[in-house]
Amino acid sequence: MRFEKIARLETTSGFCGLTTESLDVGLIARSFIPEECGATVTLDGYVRRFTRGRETLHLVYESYESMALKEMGKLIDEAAEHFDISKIVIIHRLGRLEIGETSVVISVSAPHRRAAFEACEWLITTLKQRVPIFKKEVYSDGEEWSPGETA
Amino acid sequence: MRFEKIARLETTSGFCGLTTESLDVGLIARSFIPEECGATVTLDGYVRRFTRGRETLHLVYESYESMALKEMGKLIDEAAEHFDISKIVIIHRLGRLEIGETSVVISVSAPHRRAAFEACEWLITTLKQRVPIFKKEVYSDGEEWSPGETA
Amino acid sequence: MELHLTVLFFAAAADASGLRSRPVRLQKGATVADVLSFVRAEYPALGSQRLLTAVNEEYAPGDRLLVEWDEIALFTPVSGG
Amino acid sequence: MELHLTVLFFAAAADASGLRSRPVRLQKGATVADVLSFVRAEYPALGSQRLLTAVNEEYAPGDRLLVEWDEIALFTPVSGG
Repeated sequence: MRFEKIARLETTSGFCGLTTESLDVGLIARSFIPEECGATVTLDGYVRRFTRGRETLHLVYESYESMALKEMGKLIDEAAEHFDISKIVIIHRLGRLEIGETSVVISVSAPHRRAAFEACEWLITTLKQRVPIFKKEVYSDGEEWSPGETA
Repeated sequence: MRFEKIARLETTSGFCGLTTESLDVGLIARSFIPEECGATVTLDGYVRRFTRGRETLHLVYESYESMALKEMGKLIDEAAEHFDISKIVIIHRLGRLEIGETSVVISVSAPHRRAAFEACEWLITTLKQRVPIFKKEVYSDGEEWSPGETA
Repeated sequence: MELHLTVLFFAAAADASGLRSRPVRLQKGATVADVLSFVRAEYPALGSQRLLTAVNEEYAPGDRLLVEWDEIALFTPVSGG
Repeated sequence: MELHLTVLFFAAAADASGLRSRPVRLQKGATVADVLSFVRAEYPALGSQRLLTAVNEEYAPGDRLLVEWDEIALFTPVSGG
């Protein structure tokens, strides 16, 4: 993963990005090590082989990229307002992904771990509800756009 | 970080280890990508510059290693019993650590992210209460063994 | 007077319309709901599936009044993560 | 009859005793609490600090009865993470 291949948006509390390159969880998790912090909580979401009993061959993610970046930026700002955290990074992958490949990484650094856990979980839940990214599941017997998680 | 330099204990639900080498968060986070899982939550704990208003120069961790490995193994088994998770890795670093260096990584893979967040937070909280590892804070004006978190 | 609008389609909405984007002209005073009615009539394959709407990269409700050169995006519920 | 025991000291307890480990002989029937009394008497620098106790790598309470060759570990509250 090269950071220069990522469409990025910076905010005062971190940054978000979209890329078709494979994601490096460790690199993202360690983007920020603020001196006032002692913990970073990182969510690594990846492609599951089985969804609702069907076997996935691979996934394809597409996105309304300009709006998705703005929405991810808003999530960062809202999380920074609601939780006592220092920095947030959200990177989502686009294009074709194989089983086990990382689709999204959300990393939250905080002075105290409780806030990092809470913010990270809120961010992934809200990202799945709001950010215009779309997952197509390709099965052995067909393909379909995922219905997503209900809000 | 080389996995062969780690004193390890394997359990049916993952493994734990102690090492004096620097920890690679990404490598640990991706130790297991179970096919039934879609998410891994990883806690990266690192050395804060300021603790209770004093500036830390560096830390030294020591441990009752044989017992610490057993206790970490028990934490993994207990978490696997109480939470719907698939795999857990806990690696703690020992020896001298500089500001910003990772002291502990706890990584939990689960079919659903909720259980991964819960188990990861329970594991770090319980590790801090139970596992015989000891942190010495070295300040500019002296040093002291950390009192730890009260249970 | 007519408004010059652009409509963007994503994911299932793009598959159903066969398009990624197209220009649309509607009367001044048109709303997001009018765009939806227009595209549902033009592309019956969209069926009755629920569509989310955004104007100029921000979510917008059906009663949002459109102005010249607005860009309206249509997509089914999101499924990132 | 006397028991052959080994006592291990960690962290602040090691600093206070100046030792990492030492053999201790106590009468049969001795408990973890007896080991604590013994070392607190031998090493006044331990003061009144709270000490956790383990026998053979498992936490053990004060009334735990010791047997030949038991290894007793003493340490102040843990602070890993």
